Amino acid sequence: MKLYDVKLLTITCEILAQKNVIEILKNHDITGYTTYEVEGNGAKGLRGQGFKNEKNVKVEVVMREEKISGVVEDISRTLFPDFAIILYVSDVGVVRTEKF
Amino acid sequence: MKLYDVKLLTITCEILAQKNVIEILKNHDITGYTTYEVEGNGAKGLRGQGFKNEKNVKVEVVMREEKISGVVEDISRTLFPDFAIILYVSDVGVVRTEKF
Amino acid sequence: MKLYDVKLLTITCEILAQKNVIEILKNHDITGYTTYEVEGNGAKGLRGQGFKNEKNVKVEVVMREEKISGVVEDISRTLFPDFAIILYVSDVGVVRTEKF
Amino acid sequence: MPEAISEFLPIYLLAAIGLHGGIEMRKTGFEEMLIPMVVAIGLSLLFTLNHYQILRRLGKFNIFDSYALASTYGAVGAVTFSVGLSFLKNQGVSSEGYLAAILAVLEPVAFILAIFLTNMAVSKQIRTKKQSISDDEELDIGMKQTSTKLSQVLKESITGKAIVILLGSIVIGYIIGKEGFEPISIVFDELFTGAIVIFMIEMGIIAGQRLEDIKKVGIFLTAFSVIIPTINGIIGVLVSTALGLSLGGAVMFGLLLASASFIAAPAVLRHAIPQANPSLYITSALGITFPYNIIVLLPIMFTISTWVHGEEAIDLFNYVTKVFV
Amino acid sequence: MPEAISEFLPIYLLAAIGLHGGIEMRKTGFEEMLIPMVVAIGLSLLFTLNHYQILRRLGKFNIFDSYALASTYGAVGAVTFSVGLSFLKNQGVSSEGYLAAILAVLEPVAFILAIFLTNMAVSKQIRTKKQSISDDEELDIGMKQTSTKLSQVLKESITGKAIVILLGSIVIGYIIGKEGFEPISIVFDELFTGAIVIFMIEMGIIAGQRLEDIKKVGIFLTAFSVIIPTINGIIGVLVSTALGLSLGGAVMFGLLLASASFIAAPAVLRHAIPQANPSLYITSALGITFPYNIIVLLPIMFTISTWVHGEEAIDLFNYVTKVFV
Amino acid sequence: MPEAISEFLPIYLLAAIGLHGGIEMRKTGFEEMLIPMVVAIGLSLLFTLNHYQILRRLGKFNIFDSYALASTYGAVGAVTFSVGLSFLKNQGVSSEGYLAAILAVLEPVAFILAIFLTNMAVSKQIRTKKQSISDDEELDIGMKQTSTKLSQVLKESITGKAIVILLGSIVIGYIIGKEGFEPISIVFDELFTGAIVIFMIEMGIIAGQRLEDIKKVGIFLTAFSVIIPTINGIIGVLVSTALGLSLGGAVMFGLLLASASFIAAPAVLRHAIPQANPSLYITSALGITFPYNIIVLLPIMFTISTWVHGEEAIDLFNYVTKVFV
Ligand SMILES: Nc1ncnc2c1ncn2[C@@H]1O[C@H](COP(=O)(O)O)[C@@H](O)[C@H]1O
Ligand SMILES: Nc1ncnc2c1ncn2[C@@H]1O[C@H](COP(=O)(O)O)[C@@H](O)[C@H]1O
Ligand SMILES: Nc1ncnc2c1ncn2[C@@H]1O[C@H](COP(=O)(O)O)[C@@H](O)[C@H]1O
Ligand code: NA
Ligand code: NA
Ligand code: NA
Repeated sequence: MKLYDVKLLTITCEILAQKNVIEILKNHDITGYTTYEVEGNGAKGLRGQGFKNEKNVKVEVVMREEKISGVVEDISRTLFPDFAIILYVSDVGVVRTEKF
Repeated sequence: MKLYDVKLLTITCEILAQKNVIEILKNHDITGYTTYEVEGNGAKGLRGQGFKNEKNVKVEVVMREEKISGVVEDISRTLFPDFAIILYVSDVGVVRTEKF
Repeated sequence: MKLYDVKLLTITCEILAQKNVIEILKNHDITGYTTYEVEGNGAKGLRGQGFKNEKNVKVEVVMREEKISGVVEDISRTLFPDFAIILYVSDVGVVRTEKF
Repeated sequence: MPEAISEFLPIYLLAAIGLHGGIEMRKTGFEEMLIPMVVAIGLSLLFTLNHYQILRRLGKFNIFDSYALASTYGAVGAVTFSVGLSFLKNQGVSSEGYLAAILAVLEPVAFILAIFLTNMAVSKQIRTKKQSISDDEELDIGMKQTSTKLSQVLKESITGKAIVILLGSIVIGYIIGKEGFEPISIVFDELFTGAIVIFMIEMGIIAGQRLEDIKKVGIFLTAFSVIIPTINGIIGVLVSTALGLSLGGAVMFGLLLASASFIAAPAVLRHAIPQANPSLYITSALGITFPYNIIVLLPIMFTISTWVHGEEAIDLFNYVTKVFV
Repeated sequence: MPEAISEFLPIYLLAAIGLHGGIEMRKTGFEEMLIPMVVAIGLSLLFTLNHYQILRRLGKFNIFDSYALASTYGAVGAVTFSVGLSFLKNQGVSSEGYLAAILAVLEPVAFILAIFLTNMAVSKQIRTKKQSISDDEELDIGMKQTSTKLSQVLKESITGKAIVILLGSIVIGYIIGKEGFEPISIVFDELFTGAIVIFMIEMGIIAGQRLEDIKKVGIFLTAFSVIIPTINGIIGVLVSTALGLSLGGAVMFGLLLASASFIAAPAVLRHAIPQANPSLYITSALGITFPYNIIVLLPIMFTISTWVHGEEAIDLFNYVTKVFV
Repeated sequence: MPEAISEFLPIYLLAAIGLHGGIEMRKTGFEEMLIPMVVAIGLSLLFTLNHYQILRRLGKFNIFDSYALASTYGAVGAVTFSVGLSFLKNQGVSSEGYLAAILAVLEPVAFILAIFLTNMAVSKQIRTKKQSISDDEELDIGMKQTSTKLSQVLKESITGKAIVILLGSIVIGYIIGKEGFEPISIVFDELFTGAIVIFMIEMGIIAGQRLEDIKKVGIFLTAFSVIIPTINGIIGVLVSTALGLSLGGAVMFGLLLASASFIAAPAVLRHAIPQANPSLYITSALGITFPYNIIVLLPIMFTISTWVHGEEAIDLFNYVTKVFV
């Protein structure tokens, strides 16, 4: 069984920025992603208590290496200044490259 | 402190396939895993709105390298055709290898 | 776009140990982390059904390589004996190292 | 949909249906129930077979989708049943308590038949292949898996949460009777209609999100989702009237047969017939048949039942303004 | 806060408000509503502009925070409105049903104005830059994004969940009337006060967790969060009394104008004016203005309304012990 | 268990208990409460010490498990208390309102004792080691951690959510009185029994999932989980009758002492005595003692209280059919 190298981009941000992130993914022709609500602490303080609007969300995207750079740049440029957000990239292996 | 290399297998699939995944893990003598509900988008469309049955679940398994291949093959063969599902493998380091 | 190498520490433990984990992070001057509730199976049995107190939680921390060792040692020493807990470390790339 | 609603309300509805049913059954006893139940099971099986023929022959669906859809429409829907009860309550009409027991018994019937037949079909295919090619270990495994699956699904659907709650609360209702019900009647009786309204609002929102999917269902299945329940429901009303059920009981009997399953169906079928496309049976049952049944078919069946019971028909115009309350 | 409460209760409150409003409107018709609604919209816009001047000039907040806060206080709060209704009910005083419709219409007004003006300001800046430097593709994109955002936010807030539920239940209430409401009145009427109490307990816990944040809000904004609602609310009571609203109606009208939005505001503003610091407007609206409004301002407005309507004032001392029930 | 139930219902039960207690206390005042409360605290401490001896000496459990179990059974259970209230209500028997305050005060007592004694034991061990080996910085840290933990746990359990809600709603109930309670009585009174039923259904399902665990608990602990509550409960009934409590009050007092904590216990003990095996105390308290208390012990205590109060005993046979409603 052969595994192909691709990238996993993980974005953790305030839930109200989820739409913006997915919009950016769409602009790069990426439609596969996974999301879930999380809580957390960071530069913008403790998040996740209280109302749903004040939660964080994680968005995880498995994608080909060549797309990473554009997506990360767009997110950094448009969302880093105003939103509670972090992102990181890691290496993963998948079976079906045609899916990503 | 020494970290030992093992693998992390992550499966994201429709919640009704969780049982099948865990069954396969069991067939390979793997009983340690972590699961949580997520939402997502993929080839089978947007998932996670509406009823619980229509959510996705992530199953994460830390395991020794030698078991990965068998598990991934079994999942690919039996679940890929009929279910909304993706999986990926990554490298992680652990302290207590005897646990996995 | 340049990505800088840092570490991602993932701790999966019973929810009542979350406070202890975050206390340890604080002792190492780490205030950024992400948490979410999960279910799971391991040496201490199936966890996550029933009352909230019996759930598991994942704590994820992106941090510089040099801090990993101290944090992992503290967790191993104080929490491994009494709690349902596992941890693993992986490599990730980030854009803004100054955040971690 | 907040989990508060999606997970809690179905349990609540089942418990309320069961308690009421049990209390009523205490008054009437079990004997009366027997014939209607046997007839209901028979009709459910018959309808499932009939749906399959229509879907496979006329609709050109594959075997898996055909069986999945056939059983979705042969099965019953507890939410639809709840709405029916609340509709009758509003009309001041009562129904036989044992219908709750029939609901519980009918729940797995159509699925078991469909799963059995699907497995037969698959085994036959495998066997044919096997003979034509040669001995093949994998096929053996395939067949074994197939039959394990059937018994497992059978066991799971019979010990499933819905049936346990429903039968459990029938028993409790039977034991406590009207008097023991008093202190909890506010929760399980007076709140019933309001709870349904809240559930329906949320279901409306979900259905709205699915409008896209409904378009993909196709003209054939859309017609099926409206015509089949109508026929099944009317047969149900007439047959049960012939069996001596009351005006309200005949409406509920018809509604049982008309209803499609949209909560149990995916949970059962996704494991038992994973090859079937779930968006077909969920969308048609939830997006088309459910609203059709409660808005259009329910008052039609009520009118028919009123006729055949020789009582004055309801004022249909007045009804339209009240359907949701 | 358990999701059961945070997600479900706001929906429930909106539905209950809407149903009551609709039922009342059936009695009175639409004509009466027109002038109060136009006046409410006018005042909401006027107040928003006024808040902006105060925050920008006196408070030295930046453009984004100023517009965000201005609209938070120009907008309305459905939870505050609910508490007001339940307060009046306890006092045995009724109010005009169409106020629910005004609540629905006012919901987006202040936001739209603030977003429009923020975008104007941003475009001007961009244009100035552009002229001074040179043609720049990026600025073009910036402007395009800005205007797309406005129309998108407009569309989203008008078709937002809150407004749909509110208007939808007004329509339903109007159709079903008092009689159709009967079977669900236990859920949407009798449980109303209890549901608010539960919601307020949880909100109290959340507010308690924010005590730290409130300290950070600063003296100016703290004063603003108390004085502005007081002025707006009293103006509301007086104007609506002049327009002929009843004692209770004038209190609710005043409360609408006094209330700040803390559920809708973050959802709308975080997308429309992401540069604004959300903890400013959430903390001041939820942590200061909301408790002030219901504990202090509501009985004050009630007293004023009683005076200007020439009826006997409530016993304020007695009120204090009852404010939460 | 849906969060709607697991997180929301305990809060609701505490609030309802507190409100009722506060309203009743308004009638009777505080003086009466003093002696019963002191006696309850004394008995809770005494019982905890006694449990420890039994578990350590006879049961051969280690120090940690012994103290954890001892305090679990020395502490009180709010859910059990709720069921008792609803049982009395069904019997038409009232009880002293201040029992809610005793519930609140008893909540942390047994835990504090057990934690204190565990820490003493650990410190002693550390000190012994230290003397025998040599100075050792780590041991110093160990001791410091131990004593910090005690004060922290003390602070946390006293300011814990349960106690705050319980005392808060006693105060509110006291202030608003019967009249102020009117508009929310539907939520906090009439829905009470129904809410308990729903909670118990879910708890039954959880207990069912634990059947495996119960087998692991062992014969000794199983016997302990039945015999100890019986003794403690009967002592409670007799002592409180001697103190002059009413028929119903004595039952509730006995139930307080008989009950084991299964919601608070894990939250407190997991931090304070992490070395103890949580499945021991959760399973025995929730899986054995809780059902035993409400099904068997409650009617026994009721009967005893009826005897010692010289009134006619309940019809035990009739009770069995009603226990859950
Ligand atoms: N070092 C970190 N490791 C893991 N998650 C983090 C870290 N820093 C921030 N986060 C997450 O990212 C969110 C936004 O971070 P910030 O913008 O720093 O407030 C936080 O609420 C956390 O959920
Ligand atoms: N590229 C991707 N990155 C992350 N998650 C994905 C991706 N593609 C699919 N998924 C997740 O896997 C589920 C099933 O995918 P699919 O079978 O493609 O519908 C989706 O609902 C997503 O939650
Ligand atoms: N091999 C594994 N892979 C992923 N998660 C695991 C694994 N083993 C244990 N876990 C998680 O860690 C928790 C505690 O593990 P344990 O201490 O072994 O009971 C479990 O409840 C699981 O959520
Ligand atoms: Na049917
Ligand atoms: Na306002
Ligand atoms: Na006790």
